[in-house]
Amino acid sequence: MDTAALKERILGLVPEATLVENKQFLTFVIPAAKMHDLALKLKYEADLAFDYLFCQSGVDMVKTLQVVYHLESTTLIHQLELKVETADRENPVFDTVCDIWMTAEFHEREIFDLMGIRFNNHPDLRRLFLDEEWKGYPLRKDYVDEVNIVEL
Amino acid sequence: MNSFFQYFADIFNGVKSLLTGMKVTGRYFFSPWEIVTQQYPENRKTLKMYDRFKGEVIMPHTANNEHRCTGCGICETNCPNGSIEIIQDKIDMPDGKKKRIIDKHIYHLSMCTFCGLCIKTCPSDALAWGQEFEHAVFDRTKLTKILNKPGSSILKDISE
Amino acid sequence: MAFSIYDFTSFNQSIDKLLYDSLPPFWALIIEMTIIGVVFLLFYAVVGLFLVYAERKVCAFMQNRVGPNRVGPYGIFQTIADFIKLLMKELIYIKNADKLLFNLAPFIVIIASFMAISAVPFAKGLHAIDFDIGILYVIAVSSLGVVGILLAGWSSNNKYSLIGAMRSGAQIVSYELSVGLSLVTIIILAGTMQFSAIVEGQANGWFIFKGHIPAFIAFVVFLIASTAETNRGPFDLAEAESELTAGFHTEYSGIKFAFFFLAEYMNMFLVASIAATVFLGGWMPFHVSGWGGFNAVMDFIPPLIWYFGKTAFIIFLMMWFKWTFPRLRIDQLLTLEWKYLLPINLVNILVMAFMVLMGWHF
Amino acid sequence: MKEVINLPVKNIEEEEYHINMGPQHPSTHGVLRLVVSLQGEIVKSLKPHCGYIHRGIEKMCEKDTYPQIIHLTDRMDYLSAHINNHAVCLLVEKALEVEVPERVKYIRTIVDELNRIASHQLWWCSFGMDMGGLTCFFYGLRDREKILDIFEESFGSRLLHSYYTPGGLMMDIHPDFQKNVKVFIKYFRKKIKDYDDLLSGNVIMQLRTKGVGVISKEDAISFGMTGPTGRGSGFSCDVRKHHPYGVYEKVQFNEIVRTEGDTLARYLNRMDEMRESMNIIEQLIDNIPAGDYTAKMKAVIKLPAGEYFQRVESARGELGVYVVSDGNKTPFRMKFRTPSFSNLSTLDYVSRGCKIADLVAIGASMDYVIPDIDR
Repeated sequence: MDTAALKERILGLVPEATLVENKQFLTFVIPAAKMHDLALKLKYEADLAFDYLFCQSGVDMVKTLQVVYHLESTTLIHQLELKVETADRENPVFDTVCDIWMTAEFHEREIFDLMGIRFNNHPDLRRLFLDEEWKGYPLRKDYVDEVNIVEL
Repeated sequence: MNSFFQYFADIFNGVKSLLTGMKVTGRYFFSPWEIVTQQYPENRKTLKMYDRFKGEVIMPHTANNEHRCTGCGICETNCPNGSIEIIQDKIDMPDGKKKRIIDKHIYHLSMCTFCGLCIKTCPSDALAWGQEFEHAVFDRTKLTKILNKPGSSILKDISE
Repeated sequence: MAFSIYDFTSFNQSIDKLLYDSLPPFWALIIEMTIIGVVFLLFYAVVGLFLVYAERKVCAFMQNRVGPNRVGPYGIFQTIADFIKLLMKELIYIKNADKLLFNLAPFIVIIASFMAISAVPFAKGLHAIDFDIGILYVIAVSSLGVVGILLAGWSSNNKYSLIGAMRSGAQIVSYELSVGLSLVTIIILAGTMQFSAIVEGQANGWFIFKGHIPAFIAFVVFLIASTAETNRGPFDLAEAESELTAGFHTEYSGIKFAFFFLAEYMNMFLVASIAATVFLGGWMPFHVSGWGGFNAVMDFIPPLIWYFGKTAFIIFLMMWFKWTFPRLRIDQLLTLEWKYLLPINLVNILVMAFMVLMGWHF
Repeated sequence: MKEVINLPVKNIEEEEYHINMGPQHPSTHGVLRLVVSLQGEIVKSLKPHCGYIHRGIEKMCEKDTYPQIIHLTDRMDYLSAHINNHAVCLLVEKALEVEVPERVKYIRTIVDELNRIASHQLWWCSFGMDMGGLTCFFYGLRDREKILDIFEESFGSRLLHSYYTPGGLMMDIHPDFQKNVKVFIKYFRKKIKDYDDLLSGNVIMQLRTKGVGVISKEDAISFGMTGPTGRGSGFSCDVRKHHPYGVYEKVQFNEIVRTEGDTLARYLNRMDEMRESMNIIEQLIDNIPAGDYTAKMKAVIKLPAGEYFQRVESARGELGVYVVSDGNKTPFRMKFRTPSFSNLSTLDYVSRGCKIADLVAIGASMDYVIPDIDR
């Protein structure tokens, strides 16, 4: 499916989605509540068939916290980038997509570990890299590193 | 009956594949001239590193104890892990102006990741790679080196 | 016969006579036992050290390396240095280990191999005990070693050790059958279980030639099964360093580890010498019937050289296996035994018995 | 959004026999810890514990300029350092819309493929060693040494090169580079036969790997298994084919896909990839165009604000670099999608019901590099 058709298709599924300027991929910001439903449709509807989540990243945009999904269809060869955002920095929560793309299980654990974003219905949401006792989420912009290990 | 023959075919093929493997190791066992290991401390005399080998960062000096470093500090800013520290000095020029020169070019070998950005970005090509690779020392402070030799001065054509 | 100059019988008997003449029988026996014990201990140490060195050199050459080359010329003192290091190392006691069994295990392993070696004839008249049932004795005693391995795995209170020990138990129980049955094949051919008689029976041709096809099959089966029984080569599941770190001897250190290490090499030497004795004629020179001159030349080579040469050849084969093949999985290991080696072996015994009955051997 | 609180998942059931494989274990290829629950020899479930060498490369990137980031990417998947460098360089060039000289593209492609061969050689060594054949280890390292010598001659270092820079290369290739590469390929074509004789055809190896650790194509895609690992399951995921970079468009090469999805397929895929890489190099090595070894770049590289994504085919699979830039000389957020990370996430799923020995074989066939997982 080409970009224009894909754009129409996504907007048909989620009218609230807002298009984001991006040279490389077609990018949408999706309301967090709609993300899981959309993900299901993206994977299982035959003309979309986004079966490959090739990257999932958490981004701290200072005002908001984002999770970025990079999707590709291995059969139809088209890509899509989706974002969900929340302004709640204290307790950011999204729905998991690891029941749809199994690779998300580890990616979401990593995002939880380093960004502090929680995922509903995740089977095993624990810290992945850091200790369970670790305070704070290092990749957040407001993370204070007392030892200042990065600059050392 | 088919599986009966399959049984013997399996044995035959299995043994054959094992013998092929043994042929390889056996061949190497009886060809000691193919040994590739080097006898390191013994071959120290003949061991020559490649010209481009990144052993450590050095500052080449001429016979008159002159180097090319202006002390601009570009290498310091470009170093990703702070292994270069520049201590600058100001001297009075004959025409009354103050001129910035290098006092100490401190290089922390222990922190260096050999990325080569200092050498690449140096505007006056003052730094180069040295071929020394035996860096093991008993005291960590010995890994902090001052690259400009004591009493050295900047080459004439660079300073102008 | 020409090689009677190499006969140790009269030499041994003269010592025996001397001792019994000058001392009361009890003390004579004690002294004889002590002499034999000391001789074997020394032999044991020398062979162990040599085998470790040989293994390291063999594998090095197979892997395009030089191997040990620092301690002494060509590194020949490397294993001695290693041994001294192991002697001086601290023995680490495991907190929740079963102390008695933990300490006992290495001794059981090493005693088992020690006992088995006593029945092996090194040359004519040169063996500690010449049992009537030598082969049966060796099979019985050498399988005691697994008790030590099981104890080591159990008492270390380490999960890797336990898995290693269990694997080893399953492995040795099954491969013991093949070792036994392949030897039975030759017993049928030789008609005796006495080692000296078996060797004498090969004066006009080794059993591997005399018994041609079935004997060769029995030899191959014995080689595979005995490699498995010594926990070596592709069958080193009990140690399996990439899976179980070091298997049953993970928790052992210092001299106790050295015992396991030495026992492995001694077991290898033991099975190699049994294979050499039973299949390749032991200390018996290579004879071709009818070639009188050739046989006479062969007779001048001392039996000890024949014996050690054959043993070394088989040890080399086992090292070659070890350094070529990847390791089997436990279920494949048992499949190999129960599905391939055991049926082949049983059929082989029948064929051999039939052949002996019909007189089809040489 | 309201949080749904799940009850904590019980870590490992009490009655199961669980062993810690790692952090120090010969077969985890680094400091990875696998908590394996066993029933006898059979693996019931497995929990990877990562992070023993997590260095926070993504965080460090946020204070480094783009040329400085290159040397950090070396240290992610240290066995395919050039390819990691390539990803960041391509990303910066794409963002700045810089056209690099043809010569650079050719050299980068050749060096990438050499690096891929070197990486697969080391994988072959460690695969053989995990299977219990220690001799493989030495043969593989012996041949890898030849590539490392070529690297050392040209780039000055053997493992962590930092050879690519945004816009080009650090320095031109050594004058002997082409000659040495041709010598190496001739040499290695001979030696790879030894690899097949020693391990590939071996009946024990075939038994150990055939039908072990099978993963279906759907699951492989869902888990994001890429590289030779994913292509062993029939997932056609070669970035060099689907999203070409460098001069991969100009060379003839096959994407190696097998559909069995077992350990043997993953093994054979890598063996074939080494041959395919040699084919690629042979097509390019004589045709390196003359020219400059770097494009004209500004002294301070600032990416225009926006987000960029670059995918390359690393030796282990698809390496993705995601950058959010705010127009500064340092990235605002840099994320590496590393192949080993995704491949590791399948390990629990794949190895259930296998034996411990199979787990080691599967792990070896996945070829994960721990710094690549931990970053």
